[in-house]
Amino acid sequence: MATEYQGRIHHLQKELMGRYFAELTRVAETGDGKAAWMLISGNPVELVRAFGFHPVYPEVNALQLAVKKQSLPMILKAEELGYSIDNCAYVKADIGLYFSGGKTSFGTIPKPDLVLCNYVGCGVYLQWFEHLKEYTGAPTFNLDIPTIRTPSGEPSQDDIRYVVKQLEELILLCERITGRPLDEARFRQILAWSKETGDLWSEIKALTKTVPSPFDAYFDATTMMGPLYCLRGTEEGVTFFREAHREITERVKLGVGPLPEERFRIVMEGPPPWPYLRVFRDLFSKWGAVCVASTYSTVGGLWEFGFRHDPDRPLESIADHMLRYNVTNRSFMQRYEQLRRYVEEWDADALVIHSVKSCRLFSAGQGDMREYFSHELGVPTLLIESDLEDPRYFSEAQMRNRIDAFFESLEHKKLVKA
Amino acid sequence: MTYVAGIDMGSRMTKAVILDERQQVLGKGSVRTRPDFPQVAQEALAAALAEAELHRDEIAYTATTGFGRFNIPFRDIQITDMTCGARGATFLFPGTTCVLDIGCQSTRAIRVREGGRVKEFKTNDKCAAGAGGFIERAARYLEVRLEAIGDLSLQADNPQSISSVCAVLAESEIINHMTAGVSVENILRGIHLSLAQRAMALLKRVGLAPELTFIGGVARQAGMVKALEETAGMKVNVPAEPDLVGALGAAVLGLRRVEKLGLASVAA
Amino acid sequence: MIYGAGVDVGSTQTKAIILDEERRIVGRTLIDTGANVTRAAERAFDEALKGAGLHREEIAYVVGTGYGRYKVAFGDAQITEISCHAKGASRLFPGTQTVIDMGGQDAKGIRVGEGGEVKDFVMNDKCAAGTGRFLANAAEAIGLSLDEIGEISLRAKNPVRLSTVCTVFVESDIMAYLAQGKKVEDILGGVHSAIAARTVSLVRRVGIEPEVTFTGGVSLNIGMVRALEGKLGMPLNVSPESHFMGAIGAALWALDRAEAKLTVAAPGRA
Amino acid sequence: MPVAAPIDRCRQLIETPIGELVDQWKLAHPGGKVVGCFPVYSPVELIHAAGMLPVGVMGGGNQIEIAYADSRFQSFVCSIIKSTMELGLTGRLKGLNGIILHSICDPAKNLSSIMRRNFPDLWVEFIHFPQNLESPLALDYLVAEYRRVLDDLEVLAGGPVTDGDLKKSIEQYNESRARVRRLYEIRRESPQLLSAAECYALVRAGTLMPPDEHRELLDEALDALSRREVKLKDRIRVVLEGSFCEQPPLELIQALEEAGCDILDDDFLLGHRWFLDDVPANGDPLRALARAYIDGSVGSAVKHDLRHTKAAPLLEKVKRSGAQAVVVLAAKFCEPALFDYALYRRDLEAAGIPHIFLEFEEKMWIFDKIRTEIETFVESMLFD
Repeated sequence: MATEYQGRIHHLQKELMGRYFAELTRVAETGDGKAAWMLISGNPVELVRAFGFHPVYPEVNALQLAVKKQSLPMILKAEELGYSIDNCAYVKADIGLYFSGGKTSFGTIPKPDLVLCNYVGCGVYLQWFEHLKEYTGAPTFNLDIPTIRTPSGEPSQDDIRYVVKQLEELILLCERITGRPLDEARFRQILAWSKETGDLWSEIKALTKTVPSPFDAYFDATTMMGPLYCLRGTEEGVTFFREAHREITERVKLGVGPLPEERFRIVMEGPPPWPYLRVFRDLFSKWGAVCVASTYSTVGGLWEFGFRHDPDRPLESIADHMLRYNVTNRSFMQRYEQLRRYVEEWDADALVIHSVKSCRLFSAGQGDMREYFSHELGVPTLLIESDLEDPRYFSEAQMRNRIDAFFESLEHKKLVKA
Repeated sequence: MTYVAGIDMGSRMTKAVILDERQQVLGKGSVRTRPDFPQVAQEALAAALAEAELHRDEIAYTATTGFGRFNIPFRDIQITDMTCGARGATFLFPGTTCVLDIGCQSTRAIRVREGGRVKEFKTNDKCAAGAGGFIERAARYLEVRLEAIGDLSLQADNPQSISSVCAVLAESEIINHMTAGVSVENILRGIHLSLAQRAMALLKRVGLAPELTFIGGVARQAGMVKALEETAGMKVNVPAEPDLVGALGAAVLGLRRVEKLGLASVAA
Repeated sequence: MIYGAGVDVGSTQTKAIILDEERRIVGRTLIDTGANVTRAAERAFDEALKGAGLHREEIAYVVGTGYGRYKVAFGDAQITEISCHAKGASRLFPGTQTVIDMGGQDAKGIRVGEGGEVKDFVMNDKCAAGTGRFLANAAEAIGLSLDEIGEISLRAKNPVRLSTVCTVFVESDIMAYLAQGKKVEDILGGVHSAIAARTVSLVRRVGIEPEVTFTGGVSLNIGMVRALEGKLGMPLNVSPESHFMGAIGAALWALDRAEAKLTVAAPGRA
Repeated sequence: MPVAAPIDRCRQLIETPIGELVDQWKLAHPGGKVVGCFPVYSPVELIHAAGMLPVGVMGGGNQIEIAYADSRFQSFVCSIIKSTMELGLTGRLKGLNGIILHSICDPAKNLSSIMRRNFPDLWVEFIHFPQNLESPLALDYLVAEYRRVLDDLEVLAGGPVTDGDLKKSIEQYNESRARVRRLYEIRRESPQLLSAAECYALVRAGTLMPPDEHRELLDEALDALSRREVKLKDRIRVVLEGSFCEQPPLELIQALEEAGCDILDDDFLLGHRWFLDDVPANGDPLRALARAYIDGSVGSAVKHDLRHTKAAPLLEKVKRSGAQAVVVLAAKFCEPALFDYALYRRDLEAAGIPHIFLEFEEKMWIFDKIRTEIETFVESMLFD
């Protein structure tokens, strides 16, 4: 088994996420503090933080359950309630967890004081939080973000106005729930922290253009995504990314990568199979394949393409983030474009599409994506299937067969070139 | 004396049961199902008649069930196998509230009301398939005789779970276990445990509560019964001949019709 | 004289092939894999050696392939059956540009270069897994043996339509058709054309260029050969050695490597 | 005149492949333009007002074989997405000048992008319906969205659309929908007069012709129905829910009825009869249409309205129709329908309404398993 990059960021991340869940547990047990349940993609965490809410991300909880191999019992619990084997397993794990009292080995999840459906293109999000509303009875707000739907790839003025006005409605709701007005100064400070986090994160993402890539933009990037969502808009969040930036710049200077040898540079599309992350990573490490860019690391936002939160345009910049600068609210074609840039600008040898059954927003149509990259662009492309949460969809033998065969052929292409 | 017959035409076997009006089982018959369904039904019935020492014309009423229930021309009525299974199970174990029926192809969980009527049921999704036929194929890979499966699985010391729900992928998982050198006993037990877990999921959907009665061909496998009792955490009723319960239920329901329609006198 | 060996450990059968440096087959075996995979690999190899009248020391390089390739403990390298079938096919049929491989577990479409290298490949998506198994289940449901259904399917006058290629579905679909009184040959005709249709649409993803060579255990099924040719509108290369293709390819790789002594890092060695 | 006549005409019509229908219509209407409407909801009034024919594009049914589309969409994506892609990839949508999809689910969203890439000559529109119906902002947003779509339609049609045009179309569709509502009343009051399968044919035909033609056709059918005499059968009375997008094969609807169900209400072809009442033709037409969606349209798993619980519209249907039970008939892999079943189940049990959950696929060919399940359900209710 290959041994990869285990740096300070990995330990720091464990520590920070540990503290994050400890804090949630405290809120759950003492009832001291308010919790806002939100979705990862294009979340307006800055706004709810300004009201002192503790952000809770059901996706992060589900992900943690999967990584710790605790997702299946929760999924089965949800299926008992009538959810289908074909429904998104993130949702099922989360709902199963809710009906199990929110208790996990990594902490207890507080019940929501606000259910905020920051709907950014994923239809499942809508139903997920509709159902949570009915189960929890908590005040619920459907923050409706019109999806990018015109070939221009741009939202209309009406879209922007619609979102900004809804954010104003949301502020009123938050004021009702917390009983205090929006603290403008605090809001600006939080946005400033988010802005700096954005600067650091996008610089870090750019460093993988160097050869060898200093870290794996799929597996190591997920390590940094926890702080990016759970701690964005806080001082310790900024500190983490300063630390990460320092460490990774150092690695670039030393010319070290995540593996002993970088033999293939790949671009990854799609979320990872959390229940089998270790096994999955080894299937690539074995071949010296390093991921230099991934779409999954941009589900929360596309800072690397220039977006920043702006203390001087608080609501407008949040609207911009939700409408324009996160993968899920963009069109499928914009994802092709993003991947094409990755392959070209990050100088990758191949594209690997990990198609997960649960998330159809990500995966439905990836066959066409494969068609486009392998036939129209001539990029070697591998499409493999499993799931991001449900351990019942991972077939290691099949996966290994496909991955080995793919790299065997890349290997051969290399030899011929040499 | 009035006699009724119940015939259950399943994908693998066709079974017949003969009942008299005192609800005594007089004869049983079982034949491998072939494409010539009417003939197969005749043979199963003939076997039961022979055991009961009766003639065809002494049968007042014939109720059929199973996937081939419409293919038995001499039937008086056809009833689905879930309705019959529930009735047959409660006939044998009056305390039954839940019935689990694992046949060759399908797994069904049934919640019954008093009198053995179906309250709610759930059949296994194709994507979560796995029933008798699946075990048989696995046995073939593992070079184990069907009759031996049940006891071998009891001897497992470290069962290897099968995580995949799709029967096809589960098969490649089994092959993987074989490749990894896992013992036959542990693989078989793993299969039984994973089937039991899937059955539990179905049972919970319809509301699991004691008593649970386990019918269908797979109930003959001791290892499967044990796996089920472990996962369910309760004792499970298992009939002596679990694969005849459907036919028995059909016969019992047939008898009800006879009484309702007052055919008894005619036949007597 | 240099010898190379290929051992293909499949889910049901294990095959071994030994080639001399002229790429002539000097030894071959086919045995049931059974429950102990490692032993199956050993046995197949030893029997092939016996057939060739050779000793292990005389074999310069051994390549293991198939699902159990990592169990070929005595192998010098493991290579997937995809690379091996490509290699074997273009050796037996030098004009090969496309390979269709149907085994027990997976169906594959492979685009092949002149040297028999893999240019692009696709494998069935999850819900069409187990092609060979699909046919086996169909045979079982009807009560026929796997090797007779191909012939019978050719007699189909009005092949039935199957709603799916899911291996689990097929059995109940077939029982339903039997219950409707459909003819066995028409049902089998439907089964074969359903798989053929699905496979052709799979192989299209890599682009179908003649010549097309059909490999793997299922290629011995004449009904499937005809069904595929019908959908493709072109003849298929099918070798009587088809089911040995993986082992032959593995042995060819073995010889290449033994000769070139270039040891491409292979899976399992990193 | 027997009721069979208009129904048979409808059956022939809906069994004709969509491509052929469009070509026939264009032959009969030189220079005419056709815009396809993918389920569920579609503002057909806008298309019709622009002088073009709106045509329901509802997948390939169980007639076409998927030979290309499964290379684009994986096996866990529902049938209608694949078959619609297949129709395009095999040139069977060539006759369409455009197609409109909307925010029902994630695969549909991706399909709109993928169609744009694969069919550059086809005008593909994606409507984002408002999801925050609690907010007064939703109305203004939807008016603006309809305006945006209408602007594009004007370009496609090659001419401006006046408020007058819109009002005329609204009135015509009001007329045809009023008669559809009448058909459903008949089924609720005396199901023996009109089977669900017959009703389905009559309604679906309306997705393939201009509203005035459909009105005439339904008048003919209603007139014949008024003189039809059929004996009431011993069946259970059910409401069917879950088939709002992908459509079950006609044979399946018949099988459900033969198995012993009188289907009093359903959500087939929802998008063509989505308005609970007439759309006011006075005042600003776009606003009227937008308001009709927000406040006056049938609820479904793909309409997200926090103003009521997810099961409320279904429970209302049961109450209104006096049904004994509910059949949830969801399309395989239809995420929205499969999700909401969990809440339907909870609330139906609370209300003591027996129900059964079944899955179908448009490409279904044999119905034995589903038949056995529905028979068992009927037996469990009849043998009491």
